[in-house]
Amino acid sequence: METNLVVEGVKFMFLGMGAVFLFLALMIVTMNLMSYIIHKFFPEPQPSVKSTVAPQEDNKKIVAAITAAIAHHRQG
Amino acid sequence: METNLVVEGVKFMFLGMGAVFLFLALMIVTMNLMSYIIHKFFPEPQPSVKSTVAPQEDNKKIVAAITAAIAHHRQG
Amino acid sequence: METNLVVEGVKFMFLGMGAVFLFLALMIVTMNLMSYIIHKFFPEPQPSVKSTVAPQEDNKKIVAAITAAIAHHRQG
Amino acid sequence: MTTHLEETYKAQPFMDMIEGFLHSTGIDALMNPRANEMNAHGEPISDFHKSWGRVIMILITFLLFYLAIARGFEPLLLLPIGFGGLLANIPLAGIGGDTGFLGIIYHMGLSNQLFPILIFMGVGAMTDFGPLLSNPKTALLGGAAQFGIFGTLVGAVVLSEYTPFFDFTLQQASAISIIGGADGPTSIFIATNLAPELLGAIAVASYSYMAMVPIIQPPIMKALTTDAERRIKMTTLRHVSRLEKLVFPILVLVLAILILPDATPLIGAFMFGNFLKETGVVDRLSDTMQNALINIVTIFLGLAVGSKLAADQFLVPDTLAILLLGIIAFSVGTAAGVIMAKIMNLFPGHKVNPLIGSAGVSAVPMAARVSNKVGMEYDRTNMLLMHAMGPNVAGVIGSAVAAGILMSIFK
Amino acid sequence: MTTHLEETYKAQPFMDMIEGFLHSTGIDALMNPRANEMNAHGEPISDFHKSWGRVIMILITFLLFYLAIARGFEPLLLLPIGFGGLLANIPLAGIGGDTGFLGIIYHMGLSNQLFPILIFMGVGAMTDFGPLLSNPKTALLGGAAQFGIFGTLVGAVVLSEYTPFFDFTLQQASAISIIGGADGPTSIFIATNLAPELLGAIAVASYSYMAMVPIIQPPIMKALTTDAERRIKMTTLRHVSRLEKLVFPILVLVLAILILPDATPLIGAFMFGNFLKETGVVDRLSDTMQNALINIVTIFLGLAVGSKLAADQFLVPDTLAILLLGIIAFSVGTAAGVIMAKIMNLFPGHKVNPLIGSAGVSAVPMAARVSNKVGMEYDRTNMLLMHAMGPNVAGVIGSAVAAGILMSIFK
Amino acid sequence: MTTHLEETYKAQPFMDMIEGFLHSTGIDALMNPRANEMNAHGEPISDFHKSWGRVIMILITFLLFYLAIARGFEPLLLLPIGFGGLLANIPLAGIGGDTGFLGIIYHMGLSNQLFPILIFMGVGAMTDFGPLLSNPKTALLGGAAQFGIFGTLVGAVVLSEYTPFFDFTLQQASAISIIGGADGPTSIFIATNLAPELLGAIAVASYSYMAMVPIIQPPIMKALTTDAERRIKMTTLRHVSRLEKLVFPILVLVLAILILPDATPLIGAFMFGNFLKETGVVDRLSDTMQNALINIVTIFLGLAVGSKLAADQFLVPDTLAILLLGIIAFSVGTAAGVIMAKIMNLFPGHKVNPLIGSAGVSAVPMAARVSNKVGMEYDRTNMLLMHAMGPNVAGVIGSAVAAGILMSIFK
Ligand code: NA
Ligand code: NA
Ligand code: NA
Repeated sequence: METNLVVEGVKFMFLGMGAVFLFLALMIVTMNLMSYIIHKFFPEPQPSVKSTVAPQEDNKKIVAAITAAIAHHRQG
Repeated sequence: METNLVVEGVKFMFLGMGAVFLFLALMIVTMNLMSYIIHKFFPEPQPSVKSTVAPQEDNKKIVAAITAAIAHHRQG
Repeated sequence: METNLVVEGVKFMFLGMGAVFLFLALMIVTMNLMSYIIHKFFPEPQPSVKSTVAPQEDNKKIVAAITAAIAHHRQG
Repeated sequence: MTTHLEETYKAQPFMDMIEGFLHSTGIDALMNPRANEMNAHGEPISDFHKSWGRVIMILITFLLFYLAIARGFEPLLLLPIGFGGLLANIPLAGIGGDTGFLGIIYHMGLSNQLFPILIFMGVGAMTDFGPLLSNPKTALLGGAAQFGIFGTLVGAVVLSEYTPFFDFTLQQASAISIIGGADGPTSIFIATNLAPELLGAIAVASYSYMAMVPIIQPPIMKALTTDAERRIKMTTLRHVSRLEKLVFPILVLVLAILILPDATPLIGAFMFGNFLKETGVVDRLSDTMQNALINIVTIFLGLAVGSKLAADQFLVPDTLAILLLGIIAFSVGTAAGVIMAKIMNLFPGHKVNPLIGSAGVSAVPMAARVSNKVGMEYDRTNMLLMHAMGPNVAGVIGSAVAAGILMSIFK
Repeated sequence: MTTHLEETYKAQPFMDMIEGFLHSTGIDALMNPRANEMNAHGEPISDFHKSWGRVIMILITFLLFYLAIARGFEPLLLLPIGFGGLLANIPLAGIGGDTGFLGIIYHMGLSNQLFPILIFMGVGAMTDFGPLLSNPKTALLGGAAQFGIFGTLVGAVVLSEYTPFFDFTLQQASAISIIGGADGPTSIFIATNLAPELLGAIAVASYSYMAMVPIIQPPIMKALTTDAERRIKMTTLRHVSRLEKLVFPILVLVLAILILPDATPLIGAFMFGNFLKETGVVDRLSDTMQNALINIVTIFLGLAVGSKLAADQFLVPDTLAILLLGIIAFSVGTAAGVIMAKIMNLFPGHKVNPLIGSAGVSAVPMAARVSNKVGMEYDRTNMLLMHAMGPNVAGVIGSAVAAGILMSIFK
Repeated sequence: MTTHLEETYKAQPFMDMIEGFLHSTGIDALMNPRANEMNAHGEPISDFHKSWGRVIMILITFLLFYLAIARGFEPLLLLPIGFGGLLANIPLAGIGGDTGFLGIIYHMGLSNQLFPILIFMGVGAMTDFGPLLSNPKTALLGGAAQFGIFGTLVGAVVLSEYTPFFDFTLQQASAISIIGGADGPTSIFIATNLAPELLGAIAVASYSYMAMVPIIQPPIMKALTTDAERRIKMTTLRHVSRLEKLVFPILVLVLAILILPDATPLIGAFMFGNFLKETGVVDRLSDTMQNALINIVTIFLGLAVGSKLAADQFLVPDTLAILLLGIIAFSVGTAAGVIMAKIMNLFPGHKVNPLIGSAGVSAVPMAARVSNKVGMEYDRTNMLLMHAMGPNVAGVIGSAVAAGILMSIFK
């Protein structure tokens, strides 16, 4: 019996898109569940807003300056 | 018939040096041609001499300082 | 004849610990000898205590600052 | 004294040596195709593929160089692939053959599919699933875009069945359609598995079209959306905790284990890289994956793929079909992503800007940037970039799932 | 037109395809173990090892992740090993088999023992023999701690001879006992040589116990020492010249050549890395050994070792015995090192603080840090860290010698 | 319980075990050569090569270490080669054999010539063709210096034909003479191809003489030039545009394709690295080629070449002949370059300082520095460095062409 390629391709399409959506739908459900559990039972400690922020900011500026300098150096 | 190695070696020498010079001579001709074409049809835009040079120089000094510091750090 | 594993294991133990100590003892002897020869015949030149120390210290501080900044950058 | 020599070298007059030298030049080999020259697989090649075919291929690699350098077409991949193609088309040298260095690299890591797996690890270590985690439903856009794959598969079999020019097997049609996944390593992985004879054309099409995303996608996006839709503002993304990012790669891998084990080589490698990065405790390994390792493998992968650009394999009608089907795949995937967003907006809840639907094809991060750029054409304050990264990375997962399905069908 | 297709793909009704898809899911494979599924070596596996065994193993790899990330258990090795184990236990995918990527990596560098050798080069390039050179006699502590190896070997054969549960060969007992060497690459090198079927369990035990050194060692150290002994202050270390550090690796290698050539692959690789670093003239090579090269090899080694965590190989009674014997080995080695220090103090000369004896097991640099920490509990001014580094690195040499002995016995 | 053991291990009295241990020491093996010990190729070795030969070879590797560290003789290559040689001469350990790690590395990338190709890529990425492009005719100097190769080839066959001591085949003579190319990877590539049995000696000679360029060349340069010639000032180099540098590697490769396909593996790899660098759009790949990749390959290449320093292969009269011919090759090449410059000055046009002729041997960048240094001895304001870089890099191309000719002759 001759196989009709087009029919096969259409079957693949339904099977494939079905599996992709099945997978992603399950992923969405479980990741929502995961996020819920994590926020409920393992909440992230609030980053304390302290005076340490200022020096960190300074550090970041230094890092940015260094990074820029190095990037410039590489290109130059 | 016995092969005379020395004769063979001399043949190799002429063939080899001939090929090397043929190759390099062709390379010289074509690279001159290439340079001519590029300068004629694809000239490099003149780098504009602007005030941006100063900050760049500063950056370079910073980079040099950092590089030296890091190099020092590695050896130390 | 049946091999007694335990007896074999004990033999391995004596052989093994003997070889380990033999090796390390020889290592200790030869490294002492080596150190003696090197200090006697190839002494390290005394590092001269010069004013260059101060700038080096400065460099080290810069390096430390940069290193800290980069480490911070990586984690951040 | 010269006995062992005579067996391996036969002395000859100097004029014969010069003639031999002239006969060993590339010009001569291109002008007078050797009757006994075989391709990398030891099969005979047509005279055209030994002469003008090679010249044409070399010019095509120059075109790839031009596109990569002057137009910024995925140079990281297209330059090594192009150079590999240039080397593979040199007559007499056999660089692409089993003992040539391209052939050695090919057998070291491409014929066994190790290189795309390692690339996937590095890409995983560079990926941030934060945007997807903060808006999970956008994953559906990354699913819809896979219609680019399966729609094209149907197109390919239609071409084979109803035109006399093409005759693709289902395996070949599947390998071609994966171009619609817009994901280089996945394309190479599947092509090597299902249709290695088409690898060169598929890889070149895949990377070229990924580079052309800014040209291909905007007209389709604009044609399928209204002005109002393009101006939809999406809500700010919520903060995602470190633990969520850490658990997510394991979660996806476990899903793949349960539902589609055939996708786990790809998804597992990707999530390995991502997981190592997110742990934050093995930065030296994740840095190496993202730099030294992925760079080395990219060079090798590119050269090895390039070895499949030999004239006798690339200058065939199939290549034109692959290029045609590839652009169809990209277009269909783009359209499907946009339409899916519009369908999602029929349901209650926060509205989705359909312009981020096109990012579902993956082509990370180019497609997300295109979403952002087109969005800003209509409202300069509407930043879609991070919103588009969600479907963008979901598109990678979606393509890997699609690849797994194809692998499982033909196993 | 479809002739060459029919040979490889058989058309079937859509319902059958869906059934086929469901049959190809991991859930199905875990629920209904396939009769014809074989392990990575082509041998049959029990149904338990195909179903719940895999689930248990996957949970065990999650435990490894937790220990590595939250508890800091040697994450550089345990994360790749754990992930390799996770991938190796996926049903139907065959990632750990000969054509799966874990199997390919395994045969690329683990079955031939290249990876542990390369790791050893990198570790050598990171090692500073200065503390040992400034106080050579502390090397004896690194020798005594090897009693952990040979004592455990006796324990393993006793278990085999006098209990009905275990039946280790001498080769297996030797491979297990090398865990007492507290040195990962050495353990992997020997296990691959003498008992590759136990590699997974030995590697996991080795790295886990190395990570647990801060828990295992202090009670033993305290139990065997008096308060006065713990407060012994050691004299300041003398300065070591560059030339001494340069000659030392060659000296040790020459000794190994003369006395125990079977140890020279390990000692040679280690000293190669150390020598390159100490020359100071090839920093780019030694930097690469300490970074890009060791990182790449660590990723590959970890994944390859992980492939030996397949349920049918790991979920066997032998694994429990290995874990039990491993902790005995660490404890015995620790005790032997401490006792050796006390014995040395019976002789005239500078006294040795017995707390540095425990560092002789190696587990560089963790064990030395433990010595320092315990010492400071009793006298905050007593810095033992550098003093403990001497026996610590001597322990690496000692383990390599012990490994050489075992290799020579079974050659 | 011990059945499967008895097959692989035979219990014996403790005294026999100690005797066995003593019998397994390196001292014993060196004193009493084993009758059944074979070399890395499974061939029998003379007793001398098993005993004193090994001791002598180990001392020779120490000499290499000394030269590399204290005298700066190409340490990047000579240290790994030397250490590989040290490991390859250890009795009983078989590190250089097929299952030893040196042997594994050798078969991984040297026997198939992959390593020298990868090194060439990295060197290409480090090369700047600017000086050559700004003064193309200096390429002829890089051609003349290849007379060092072909003159030495004649010398080698004369030695074979007219002295009773040597009996080199034409292949061997060619492999030896390529030392005159003063280019490490090319020498290794050709030696592995034409005379792998001479690889160790050729590689050591090649790198040693490259390191000795500052000693070998100046007397020859001075003897062949007049004071006036040495003071010739060359015109300032013109600016070379980015596009010229970008097109040049492709131009040279196309020439090689048309004229000498057999040279394209070497020239292609070199130009691949150079082209990637000059595009400026794939810096991460070219950085990796110049650092992580070339460093890793250098370590492996060095160790693998070192495995050919086993006593039975190196301590043979041929090695002396190779060392002798190698220095002749360097000297002849140097002289030919200088004389070529003088010949060029007979023609009208800008004069060439003959001191840059010696740089044509390649040995990049050492030979160019020597030109500069000798020039400044006579006129401190005469900076020849950049002028000498032209012939220097042309010498690399010239050697690759010469290598291609030799490959084509013996194909
Ligand atoms: Na995709
Ligand atoms: Na140890
Ligand atoms: Na040269």
